[in-house]
Amino acid sequence: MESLLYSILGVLVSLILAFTVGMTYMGLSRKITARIQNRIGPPFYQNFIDAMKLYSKSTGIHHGVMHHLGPAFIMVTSVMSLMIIPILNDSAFFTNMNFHGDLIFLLYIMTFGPLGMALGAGQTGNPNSAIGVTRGLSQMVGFEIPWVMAIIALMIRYDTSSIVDIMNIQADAGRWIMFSSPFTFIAALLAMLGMFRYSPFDIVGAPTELASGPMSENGGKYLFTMMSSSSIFAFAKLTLYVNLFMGGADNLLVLIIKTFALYMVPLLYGTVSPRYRTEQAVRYFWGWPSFFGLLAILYAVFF
Amino acid sequence: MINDKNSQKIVDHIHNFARKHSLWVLAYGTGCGAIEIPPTMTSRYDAERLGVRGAATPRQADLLLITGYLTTKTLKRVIRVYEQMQDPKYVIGFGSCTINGGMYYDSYNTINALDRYLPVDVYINGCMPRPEAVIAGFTKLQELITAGKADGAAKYKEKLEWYRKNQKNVIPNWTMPEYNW
Amino acid sequence: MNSIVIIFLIFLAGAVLTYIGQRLSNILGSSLFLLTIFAATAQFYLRVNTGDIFSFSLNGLEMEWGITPISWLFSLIVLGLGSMAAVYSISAMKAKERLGYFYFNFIMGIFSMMGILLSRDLVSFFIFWEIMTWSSYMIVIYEGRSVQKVGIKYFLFSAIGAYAMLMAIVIIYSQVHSVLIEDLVYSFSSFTLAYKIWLPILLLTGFGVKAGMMPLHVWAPGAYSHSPMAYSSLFSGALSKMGVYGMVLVFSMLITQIPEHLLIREVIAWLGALTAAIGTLWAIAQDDAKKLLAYSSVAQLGYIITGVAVGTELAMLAAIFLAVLHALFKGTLFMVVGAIEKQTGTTNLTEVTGLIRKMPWTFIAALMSIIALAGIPPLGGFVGKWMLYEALIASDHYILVVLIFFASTAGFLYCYKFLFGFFLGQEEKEWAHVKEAPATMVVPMLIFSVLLFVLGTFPGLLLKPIDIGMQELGYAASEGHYWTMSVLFNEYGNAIMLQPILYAIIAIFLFFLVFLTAKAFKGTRYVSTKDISSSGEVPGEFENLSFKENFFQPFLRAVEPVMKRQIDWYYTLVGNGMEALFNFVRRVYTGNGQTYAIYAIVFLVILLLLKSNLFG
Amino acid sequence: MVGSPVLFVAIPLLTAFLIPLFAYIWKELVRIIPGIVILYLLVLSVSLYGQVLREGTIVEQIAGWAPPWGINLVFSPFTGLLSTLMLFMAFIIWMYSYRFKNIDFEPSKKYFILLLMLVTGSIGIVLTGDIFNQFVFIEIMSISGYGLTAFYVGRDSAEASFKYLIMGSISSMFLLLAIILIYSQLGTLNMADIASKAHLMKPEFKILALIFFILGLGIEAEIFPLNGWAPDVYSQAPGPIGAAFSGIVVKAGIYALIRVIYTLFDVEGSLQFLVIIGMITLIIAEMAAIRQDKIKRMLAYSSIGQMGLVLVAFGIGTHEGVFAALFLMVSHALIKPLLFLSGSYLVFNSTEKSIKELNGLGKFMPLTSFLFALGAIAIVGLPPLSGFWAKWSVLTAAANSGMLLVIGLVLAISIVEIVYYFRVVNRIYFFKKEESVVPKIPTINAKFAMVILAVIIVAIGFYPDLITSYLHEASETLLDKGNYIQNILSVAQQVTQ
Amino acid sequence: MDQVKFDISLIEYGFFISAILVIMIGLYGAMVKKSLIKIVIGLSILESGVNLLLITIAYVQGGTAPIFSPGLLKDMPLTVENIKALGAGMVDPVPQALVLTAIVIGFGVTAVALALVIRLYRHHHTLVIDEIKNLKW
Repeated sequence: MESLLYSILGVLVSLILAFTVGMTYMGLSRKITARIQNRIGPPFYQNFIDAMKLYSKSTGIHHGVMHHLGPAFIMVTSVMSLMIIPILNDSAFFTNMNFHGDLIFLLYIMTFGPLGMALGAGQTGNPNSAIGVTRGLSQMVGFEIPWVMAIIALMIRYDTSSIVDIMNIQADAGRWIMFSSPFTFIAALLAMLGMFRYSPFDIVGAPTELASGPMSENGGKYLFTMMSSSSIFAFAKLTLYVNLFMGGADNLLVLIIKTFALYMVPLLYGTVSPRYRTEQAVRYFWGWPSFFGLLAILYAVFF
Repeated sequence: MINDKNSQKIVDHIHNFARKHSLWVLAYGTGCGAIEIPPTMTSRYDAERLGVRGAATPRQADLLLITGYLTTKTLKRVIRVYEQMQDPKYVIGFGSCTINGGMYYDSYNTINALDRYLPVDVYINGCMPRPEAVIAGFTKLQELITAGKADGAAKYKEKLEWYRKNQKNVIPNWTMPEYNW
Repeated sequence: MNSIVIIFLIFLAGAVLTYIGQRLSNILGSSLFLLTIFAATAQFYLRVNTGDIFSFSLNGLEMEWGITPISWLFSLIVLGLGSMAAVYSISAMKAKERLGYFYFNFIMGIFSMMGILLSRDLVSFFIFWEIMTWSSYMIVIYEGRSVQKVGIKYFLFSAIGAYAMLMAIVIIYSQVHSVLIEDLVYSFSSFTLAYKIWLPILLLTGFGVKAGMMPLHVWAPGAYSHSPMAYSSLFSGALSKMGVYGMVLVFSMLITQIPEHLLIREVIAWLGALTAAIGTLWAIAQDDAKKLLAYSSVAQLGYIITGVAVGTELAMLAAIFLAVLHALFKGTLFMVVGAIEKQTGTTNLTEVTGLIRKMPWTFIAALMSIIALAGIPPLGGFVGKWMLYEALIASDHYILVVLIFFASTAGFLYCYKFLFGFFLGQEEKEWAHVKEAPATMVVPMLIFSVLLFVLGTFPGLLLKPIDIGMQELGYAASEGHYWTMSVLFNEYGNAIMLQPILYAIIAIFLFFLVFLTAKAFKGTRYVSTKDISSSGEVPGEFENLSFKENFFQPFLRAVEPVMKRQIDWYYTLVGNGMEALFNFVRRVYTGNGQTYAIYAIVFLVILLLLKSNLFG
Repeated sequence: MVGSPVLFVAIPLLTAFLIPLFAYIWKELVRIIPGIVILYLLVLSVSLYGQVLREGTIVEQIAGWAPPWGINLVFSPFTGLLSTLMLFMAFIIWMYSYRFKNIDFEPSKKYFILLLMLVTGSIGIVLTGDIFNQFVFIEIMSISGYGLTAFYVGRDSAEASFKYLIMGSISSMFLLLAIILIYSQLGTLNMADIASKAHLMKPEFKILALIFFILGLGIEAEIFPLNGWAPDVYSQAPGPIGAAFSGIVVKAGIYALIRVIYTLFDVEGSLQFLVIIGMITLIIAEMAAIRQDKIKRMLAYSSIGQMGLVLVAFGIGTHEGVFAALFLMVSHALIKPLLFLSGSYLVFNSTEKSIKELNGLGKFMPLTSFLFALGAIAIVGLPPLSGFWAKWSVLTAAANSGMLLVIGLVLAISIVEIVYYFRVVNRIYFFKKEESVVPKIPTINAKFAMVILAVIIVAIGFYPDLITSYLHEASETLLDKGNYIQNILSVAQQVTQ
Repeated sequence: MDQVKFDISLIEYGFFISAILVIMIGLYGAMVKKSLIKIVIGLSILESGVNLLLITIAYVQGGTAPIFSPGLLKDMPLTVENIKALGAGMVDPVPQALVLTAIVIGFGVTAVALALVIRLYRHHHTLVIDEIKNLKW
């Protein structure tokens, strides 16, 4: 009973942690972008204020049950991913529900969120939402290919489909997979660019063209839910990458440093990139990233 | 406890703080004032440091910027957009045109006083107001929000009939749905 | 009399009586129709036990009917889906013409499928196979003239498959001098190598046609989409599974005896995966819901074929599990389309829109089956797909995993298109009058939705009988062995119990559903879908704000090179070439009597010239 | 003994010439008498067949001359089967054409005379044991065939008939040449005698005779380059005569060819030749059939193709092969007439007889259309109808002889068959009726005739054992050449002793 | 009956050749001539040629008509050997019987053919066989 309570507490803490860190990263990203653009930019806690404000909106509208549930879907996805991804190496406190085979599970879970949200966006009846959704789903199909190739390469190479195992292997070898399987890492990293939907791949919610696409009908609390879930999800993804490729983290500080370093990749790549059209994005992912994925698989099979 | 008046006050205070520092702007480029928005937002003046940020749709926005003169034709859209925004919401009138018609005061199809049609919280004077003035306007609005005086939306609800009458006066073929807030 | 024979008699007599009854009165026909199917179902599950055998001799061939665990498993699909589809079709087909014809062929369809499952010998297998083909063909052409091309195409491909199968059966008969399947399996190892390779290929061609395997799938979209939806659910759900059933038999009984079996396995597995990928792409491009589902069926069967072909224990388990589930969710989806067609009169995704508030139950059924189709936990599709991935990775089919994963991710696109097209989006005035479908149509769909949920959370319920069936096929070991092979089950022990992980998922889901949003739901206000932010414009009542045309245009642009030509195109090319050739050949009959006389003399001359070659 | 095989030839021939006399008594007798005669013969044939199965082959000498000098009729399990089948078909055709087109007295007189002669000729071919006698019967059959083909004045029937006549004349020339060769070498015309002495012939003469036989009989049996007349005749003759051609005449032609190849000579390679030529016939006929736009021509080509398949089956040469061929013959003799009979009512009132005119008749002529569809399904070999079992036997026979290429080709051709038959059936049921077509409901006797055929087809389909034992018996008889010779020549010995 | 041995002399070759020539002429007529009437004539000639061939085969050099009259036997006893010996000197009767039958049949066929020609002419108003091709392919 005690351990159950303990683990529930751990889950709650990790949730809060993910929310906080995610939000901060988002805020920092705004700040960094602003600095790159020679602006002062908002304070790093700006996103908290925004979230607060959104939550404090006194009215709200919905276009039906699915619309109402859409943000909930994506929140569920984020939390589920977070639950499965181990946060620290061998931590008794963050006993996440990681289990043998969670990599495959994750592959699926991570695609579920966009679909759930797409359903919500669909019911709004706003054509912009639907267009955004189609773009989003198309891009998802694009970046899933290198991503899945990378994951499979990992599975072949280390003969496991458990994240914890992979972390342990890295700990045992004392060497990050990032270096021991460079192709895998490159493929996964390139796929991550799509996952974050930062700049070259941000046509999904093009603010002017599509009026922010899928979320164009969401205001107030819905937007709050989506914002927080995307922060949580971002943290979850970063943690996953750290676990898979950078040997995990022994304490929170290391984790934060590593994730932040990783986070800089899509962010910085985004700030200097123009925008791809959807088919260009899809083809991009099926080009070099998939090639690296293939290389990774071949490498894993033959070496 | 939540219903307690004092605690409500505290909550309001926090909320107002958040609202004040997070103004998501729906810049309705009705007139020439729209040209002043980009400099306001970009490097030189950088309104984002105040928490001001563009919003894509009225559903997400807190603040409606009426940038310049309003033709009767545009007015209809502006009203529509305003009504689609979620409470609490604010309106900033931009330039002389929104105050008294400005240089179009005798035009047959622009409106002269925006206040007759929408509850304006802050006017920014000038033709055109420079970005500094715009930022001053934002700051003024923030002050009003802190003080709890930016209650244009409440006023609009209260005096809806009066506003509607005025709106219908200038807009022929009134086909808008009823204001459902 | 043997209870298997009684079942067949019930079906046959029921089919004829229904046909006659329908001529007399509508109610009589419908009730006889239901009575037949339910009586036979009840008879089957109450009276027939695995191991019952009825043997007889016909035309000098020893034949045998009986039931094995694996066929019992597939009978669940046939009879379960069949009876539900029957209930559904009562309302769905109301006020249609030629109901007697429809009912007759419907019953014959179920009859023949049961026959296939109960056949223990190849000839009655083939006979029932052909009955299945023509009874389904009759329903495909139910709509009349507009579908006759589709019908011929379907029948043509079925015939190609069936004749490939017949050729194999004939060769087997000449080798074994018995048509019993067990004799074949027993003596297969003594065949020459050429036979050992060609016989499975011929058989697989036959089954592959029905299962919609890659180059032979071209009939499927047309046939699935043009038969009445009440039957399409059975068609795609159960009938195609007969192909899978045959493949399971071939792969588990024959291919295992071939030393070079790997290549066949690889080829078929690749074909299956390609089927899945290409089928998915074409499904995305469809604007008609029936076509979309039809291509989706092709794609889904691709997974199953891959699983069967890879043929490790886990893969087989996954494939059969997916087969059952596919029957459930695709059956439901076709029923959904049928309900929508009945209520709105069209199935075009670009026309119908915003039905979610008008047909909520249908929507729930559609949503559940789409979730299952897309393989999202906690519904059943996920379990199946997971096992498939695992099996593929475990058996070193890495590129196949990528391909299948691509198909299943891209599958989200058409899943979304389906849901969005019908249920979401603008609620147009045009469809304001639409009401929920009648209860007899909705209830079967909902039953299936519940079943999907149950099988997703209690996969052991289904895995256990599959396990028994597979042991019959020669797959080793106990359930524990299988289930620990799958990571889905090993950590959490007894698979019959609800999976803790799924528990957790559901719990979180409910948590967010109830605590986070229920309150908010009250706090927010419903506004119509016309009240959207569209640059301040007020959309008119009949103004179409739906985004429907070219739905996935960007994606389709990206995959354009792959989809440039349908395989149909090549078949048409071949077909036209053949017809031209035939047209040329028949000109030997010039119509001139003298020419014929000259032919006779020429023939004489040829015979005289070749006489030493031809005779003695 | 119930009756004598002679009656099969004598009675119909006699009746045929007496019909004009009967007409003086009562005009309706013209129609009734042939039926009674055929029915009588059918009963006789069945009872004789039963007897033959019990007691062995009956050899009937005509005019007391013993074989090999005299003409003899052989009623063996093989010939008995065929004659029963032919008489049954004749009866069905009589029943069908009893009131076909309400033909007047004068034409109907001719019609039934010719029909009876056709039947006489065909049965004679099957029963006779003398090659020249067979030639005569072939000519009787052909001449009545010319007449029946040209029966309708309005159509292009004369053209068809003339083509048939040209080919028929050439056929008779080759037959006579073959007979001459054999006679010049062996000095005998009795088949059994020829068979027993065939080894004495010079090989080159034997082969030449065989080739002449193949040419002469091939024209009747519709093998490939010699069958140009067949589609024309089938399509221009009255509907029931088309049925008679496919159900009776061709069977007789095939029988004659098979008799020559199996019994008369045992030339090495002739069976192989049968397979090759049968295959070519099958392929080319089905190729031609798929592009037809006249319904009867299509059926005709299909019939030719089926005959090719029969020859292939005979060419396999094993017991199974012969059995399969016989099964196919029986099955085809039941199905193709059904198609012709129902088809000719479907296009009853049209002048073009094109497939287009069948559009949408399913609603107006439900029974006829259904029977046509049933026939179509049966002939392409879909279970559970008789066609399937026939095809199955052919394929198994071929497989047992290792002829895998044959199996593949036959199955591939079956697909072509499916295409064109289903095109027609689809048109009947699912197209919109042409305005100009006036449907004609079949008379009750025609319906009855067709339904009988359909019932038999379905019955055999569900329970092929109904006929398989007879077919096995028959095929054994055909293959047992020594027994055949002995059966006939022993009669001669009895006489001389 | 034993195999009959023929002593083929030059004259018999002549018969054979002429018979075959007649057949060839008949075939030529039937196959090359375009007129229906000529075709029928050709067929008739063909018949005659075959009949001629048949008769030729039966011919025995110096043989008599195959009639057993009491005068032939004279004083010989009526035994099988004697009859055979007599028969060897006769022309073979069977082909003659066959030819008779064949002639009758040929007559019938020609009659039918001519009737058909009349029908064809009425229908098509021509006798050129190339133009009578309504039924083809």
